[in-house]
Amino acid sequence: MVKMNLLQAINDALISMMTQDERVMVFGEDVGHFGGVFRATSNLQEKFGKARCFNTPLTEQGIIGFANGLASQGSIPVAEIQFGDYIFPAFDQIVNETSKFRYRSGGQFSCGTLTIRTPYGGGIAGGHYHSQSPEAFFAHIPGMKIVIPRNPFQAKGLLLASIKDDNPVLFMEPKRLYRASVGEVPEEDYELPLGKAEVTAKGSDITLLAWGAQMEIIEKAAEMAALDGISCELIDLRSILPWDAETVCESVMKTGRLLINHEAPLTGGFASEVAATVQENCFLHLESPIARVCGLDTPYPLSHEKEYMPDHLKTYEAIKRTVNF
Amino acid sequence: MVKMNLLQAINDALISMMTQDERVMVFGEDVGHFGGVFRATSNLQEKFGKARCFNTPLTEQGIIGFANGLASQGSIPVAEIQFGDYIFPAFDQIVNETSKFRYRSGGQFSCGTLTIRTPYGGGIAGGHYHSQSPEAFFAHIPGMKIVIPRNPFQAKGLLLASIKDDNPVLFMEPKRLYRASVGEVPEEDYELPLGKAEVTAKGSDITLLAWGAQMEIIEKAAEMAALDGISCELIDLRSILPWDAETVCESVMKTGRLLINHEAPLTGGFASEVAATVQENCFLHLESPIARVCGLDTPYPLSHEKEYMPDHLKTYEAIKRTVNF
Amino acid sequence: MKDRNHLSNVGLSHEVQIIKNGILDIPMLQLLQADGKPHDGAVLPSLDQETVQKIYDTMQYIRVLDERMIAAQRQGRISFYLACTGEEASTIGSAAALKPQDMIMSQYREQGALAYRGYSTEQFMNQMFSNELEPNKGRQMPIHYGAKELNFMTISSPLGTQIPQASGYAYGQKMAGEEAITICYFGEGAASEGDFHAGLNMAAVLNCPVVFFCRNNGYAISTPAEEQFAGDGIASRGLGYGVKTIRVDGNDVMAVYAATEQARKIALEENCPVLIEAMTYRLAAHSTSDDPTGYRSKDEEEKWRAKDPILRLEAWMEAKGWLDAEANKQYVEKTRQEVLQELKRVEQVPICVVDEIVEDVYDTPPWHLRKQLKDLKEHIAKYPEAYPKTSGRL
Amino acid sequence: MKDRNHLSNVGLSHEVQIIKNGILDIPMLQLLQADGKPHDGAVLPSLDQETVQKIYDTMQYIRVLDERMIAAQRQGRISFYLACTGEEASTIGSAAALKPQDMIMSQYREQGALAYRGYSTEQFMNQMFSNELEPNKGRQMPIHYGAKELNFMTISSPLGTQIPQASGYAYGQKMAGEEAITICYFGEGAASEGDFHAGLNMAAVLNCPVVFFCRNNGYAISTPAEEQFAGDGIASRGLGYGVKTIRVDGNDVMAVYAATEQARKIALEENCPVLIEAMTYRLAAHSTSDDPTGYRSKDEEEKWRAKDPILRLEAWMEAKGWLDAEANKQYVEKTRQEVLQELKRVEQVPICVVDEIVEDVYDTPPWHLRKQLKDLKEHIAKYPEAYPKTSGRL
Ligand SMILES: Cc1ncc(C[n+]2csc(CCOP(=O)(O)OP(=O)(O)O)c2C)c(N)n1
Ligand SMILES: Cc1ncc(C[n+]2csc(CCOP(=O)(O)OP(=O)(O)O)c2C)c(N)n1
Ligand SMILES: [Mg+2]
Ligand SMILES: [Mg+2]
Repeated sequence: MVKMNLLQAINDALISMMTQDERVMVFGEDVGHFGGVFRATSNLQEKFGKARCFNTPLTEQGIIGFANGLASQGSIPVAEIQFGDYIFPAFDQIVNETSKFRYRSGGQFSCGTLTIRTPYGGGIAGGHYHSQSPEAFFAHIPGMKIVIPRNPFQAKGLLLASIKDDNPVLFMEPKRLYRASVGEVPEEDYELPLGKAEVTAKGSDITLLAWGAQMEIIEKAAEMAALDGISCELIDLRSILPWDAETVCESVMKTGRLLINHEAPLTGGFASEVAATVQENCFLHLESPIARVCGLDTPYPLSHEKEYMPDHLKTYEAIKRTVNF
Repeated sequence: MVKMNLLQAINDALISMMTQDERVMVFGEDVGHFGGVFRATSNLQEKFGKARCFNTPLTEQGIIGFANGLASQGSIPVAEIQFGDYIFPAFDQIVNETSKFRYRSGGQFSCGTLTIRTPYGGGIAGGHYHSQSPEAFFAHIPGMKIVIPRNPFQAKGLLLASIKDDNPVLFMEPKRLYRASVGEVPEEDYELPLGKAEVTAKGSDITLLAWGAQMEIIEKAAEMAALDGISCELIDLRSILPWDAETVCESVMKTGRLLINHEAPLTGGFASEVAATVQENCFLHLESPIARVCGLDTPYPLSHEKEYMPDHLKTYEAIKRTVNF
Repeated sequence: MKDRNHLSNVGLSHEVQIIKNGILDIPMLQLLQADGKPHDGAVLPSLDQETVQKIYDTMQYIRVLDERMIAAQRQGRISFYLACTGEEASTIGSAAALKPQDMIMSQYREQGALAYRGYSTEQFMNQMFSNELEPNKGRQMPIHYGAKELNFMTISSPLGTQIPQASGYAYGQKMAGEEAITICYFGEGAASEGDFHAGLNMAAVLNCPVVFFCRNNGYAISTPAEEQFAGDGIASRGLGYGVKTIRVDGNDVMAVYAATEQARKIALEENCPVLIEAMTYRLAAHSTSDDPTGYRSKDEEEKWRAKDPILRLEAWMEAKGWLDAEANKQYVEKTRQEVLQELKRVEQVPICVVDEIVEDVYDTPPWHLRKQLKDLKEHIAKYPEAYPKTSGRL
Repeated sequence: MKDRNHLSNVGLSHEVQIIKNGILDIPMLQLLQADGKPHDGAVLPSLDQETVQKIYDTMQYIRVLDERMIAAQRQGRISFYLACTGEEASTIGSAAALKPQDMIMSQYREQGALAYRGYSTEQFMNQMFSNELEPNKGRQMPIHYGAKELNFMTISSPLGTQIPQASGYAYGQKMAGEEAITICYFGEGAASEGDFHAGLNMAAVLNCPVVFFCRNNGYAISTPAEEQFAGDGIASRGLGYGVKTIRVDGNDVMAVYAATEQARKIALEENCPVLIEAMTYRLAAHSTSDDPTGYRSKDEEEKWRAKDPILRLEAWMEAKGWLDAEANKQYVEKTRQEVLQELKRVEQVPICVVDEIVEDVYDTPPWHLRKQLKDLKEHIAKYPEAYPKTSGRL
């Protein structure tokens, strides 16, 4: 075990994959010699050469288009989009190409080896364009997998699994945890399962569901609620697509209540999918409406960032409302 | 009143707007002399000149980028995207630009005058790329309005309202109704309200909610259910964003049951937002789980189109399941 | 760290001279004149008779296929078709200059290249009828061919997307040490997409062995080239990216072959992209959904019909003594019969069983797709007449 | 219907000659030599002393502002800043050649153009502190300026998006019959985006009076120009689109002014786009989040520091007898004081009241946003200490 922050855990996973398999290639804007604006790809070019870790021109649609071709050829591309906010120029390549490549060709060709890494999320004074949490846009795309780690240990295990998985994976990194989240990480390789949520704390009164950096928020809220005698069960969804409805529903059948927290705007956010599914599967077990504590339905505002965020206080209040319904 | 099909109603609305206000400009791929691949813009170039109705080069990101600039300047662009399936190259211009223009500038500049028209939906043997229903991707974008008409009368009134509305509107046209749906349309101008759903049939046992071409489907299913003595209330949502939760919830409080039907894949589709909101607002009134009858979580398959579609039979079965829960 | 100087090679001027159009007048390679005679001094590619015959036969084959399939669509037997009449020399001439291991990433009007690779009439018919014998499993519309064993990438409708993909594919071939390149076909309309820009620029910067082959056929559906771009075609853009570029007469199969052969060699040996702009004309309607009389004159079409690429090659073969008119006639007749027969036969082949609806979304169907399939099959079992194509084989 | 011939002007060649790099060696307009002396025969733009002084002062002003704001960021007083050191001649020289009614759509490193338009120190500070006096309402990060009354479009971070927008804006100006153009600034990095391709091509085809101004400053964050493109810079692309093009020395304010003046005239009179590529160097770090020592040498920076655009203009003014060194010193000192004072003062101005959080998403907040605001305000009232910036003014 080594102490690492989330960035180092990612760097470590990349080094491991590039060492194991020379078909792995890492590229994106500034990822080469510089190691990426967050330094997630530090030293890769030095270690593995410019042919396997390189800067691309500044074009996200090009990066993913190129990556799709490279994946369909049999290489293992790990493409970086510098900020989640800048993934949208590549949306067509992802919606219409990456995710449909295998289906439309009857399995003759696929982008299964592709992994797209991108930092996402707010809380860093980034305003509109360095704060977005776009996971829900991708959750409506059959064929994609979406994975979000909450800490360094999860990051390494999930990234290794994502790169090895034979499906295109969008790997979203909570950037406000990049340096803030530090933890013990095994030096050797290990994989954490895709599509599996993790119950991180047992409880009996209400289930709290989140992912990525918002796990800290629901933990804090759960601590506050505990002082009121409310026992929360905490779940890290980890995979947004396909998502682990079974684990979530099992928990809700036990607690009878569910609260979902995410940073992205409420309307059309992924919490709506979870709520829709859970109300269907757990209808007779629900003791109160499923609560969603999410970002406002506005662009991400800089000066009102604190007010915008679905923080622990808003979550705590919603827990009480739900439990006292 | 004149008998028109849906295309003619749209053409009629465009002619009216271009006649009234010379700032209105209509453009897109093949919309000029040719009048568009579906002929929705027939005769506009002849009537209003090439400067106000014109072909663009083949670039959706360019079309919407250009339209954003034109709107921010004060003109009234009505941009066509030839198929909803091809709107994704413009996704960045819509998510990050169109919808955030006003907010980020504190209201100094905006794309409020922009209307984007695009045909969408399946049932025409179009396979992956001429069948998609992408409304849910846009429903997660604060700042956009999304409007979908179900027939020629609705199309004219909603399109006129959309063009006149001072917010960017994505106007999605159910292309399998283009020629199939014929009805009486007033010759003079009229506007139907944005953001308002319409109860198209009263009923007491269950509320059926849909939009666009799927209205026909739920009507057919309701007829079948009526034979079983089930009384369905039918609602056309008409606006996906902002959506009329009040009308829907009122109906559900009365019927105690809700079924939502859309063509797009289930996961992350707009039905999930409706279900999440309704279970919250109508918790104590719900007598059975909210049902979603939607497309499968696959790309749109050509040869299995019939099997893929959320048709009247699947809807009818779900009505029975819900009522007999 | 080495010092960089992004001005190192720049010349100076001291007078405001805005460069107008015209410094780029890229000539067009033409080897055969309209009447099939080689230009004076023109060096033709060294093709043996067998290869020329194969090129010629493929051109004829495609002409027949196009005719028959348009007719089949009119009869309502298939839902859609898209012909390449007039452009046979571009796609077949270029495909002939490639090696079988080269990957072809095409737009949709390159059935000629596919046929040259050996795609059979049966395969064409399977695709057109979206049946269960089709390796792409009938999930896309007719004409969205794809054949892994022929190194022909499954076609995708969204225009331009294959262009940066081709750069990536070629990069992968290079990294894998293959003696192969990628060829990427697209229309002059598709070249307006942002993906074109990304794909060419990336290929140039990242040294990808890819040949970009633009069919400039004058139209994108109804939109004429003059409303598509204002510059000197597509070739002039290649130079802007630092991509080696050549413009050819797309109706001259010899010129197309020679240019592609050379382009392939450069791409492979120098690890770099090459852009070919083939000047041609879409004699066909855009597709069976289109009627060109709405946007262009018969006169214009006639002028181009006179430049028929098949006739030009025929004239050259004739002069060379390689034309066997009788054998050709028989070949065309035989092809016609074969297409009709296969059409009839393949029409009967069923589509895939419904289980396939959830396959290939992922490597294996996850829980939610398994559940959706289960529900669907139960539903079909309840209403077998409503889903006649699959209910018999649940 | 007129007949179209997309080959009408094409020349012929009969030999396979793939055009390699090099036919495009676009020269760079330079009027002042490095030492400030005009080149022999160079015709300088006819600028009066007052205008030159304004240009010079603005360059000094921006240099001071950049210095102070970087310091303020280091002190933790503002969260972010982005300097334009070394590029002042490009942005200020071009802005000076425009008319106030021309729309400026910039990338983010064009504070020089904004200052030339008359944006005050107070306005800069309001923006930097995202406060309630700022017309953009503090919703974006520092440096995302926007001032409607100055015809300066609010900046957006996603690169390249303003390029097709500028084409559209200019088209609207033309349709409205305005005597105005749009200028669109962007970096050589942003020119790799698909939006660049779309914007330039559309402007050319649709005859938009827009001047595209590319600051080729050698870097996009850490990525050097040589990893951004392989062609002859950005200018060579303009020619591919049929866009009138000129390359200028971006550190020579006279060349920039002359080129822009001419470009504006052409754009307006001929209703067409013009592309200017200004060759310069980003002496500054990319932003306060960046440290260039990781990707370039001090040596390289020094070479460019010697080409400081302010020094070049200063030398020319000196020779002309227009330089008042003492007055300049005072101006710089005064500016420094003013910036510090305003910084201190504006730091105290509060941010917008929380009600603004739901304004401007739509023209008026719909029901769901009104509800979200109501809930939010009730929540803040419950936990006022947790939201100190807004809780006092509910
Ligand atoms: C992204 C996208 N936009 C629009 C379309 C609709 N469309 C299909 S073909 C076509 C014209 C293509 O013209 P060109 O590239 O010149 O090829 P050609 O048909 O002439 O062979 C258009 C607009 C599409 N398939 N994809
Ligand atoms: C679409 C998009 N992708 C990535 C970024 C992140 N980013 C911000 S500035 C920058 C470099 C821009 O370089 P250039 O256009 O040359 O301008 P310069 O900074 O040199 O003035 C990058 C990659 C962004 N803002 N937008
Ligand atoms: Mg074409
Ligand atoms: Mg730059």
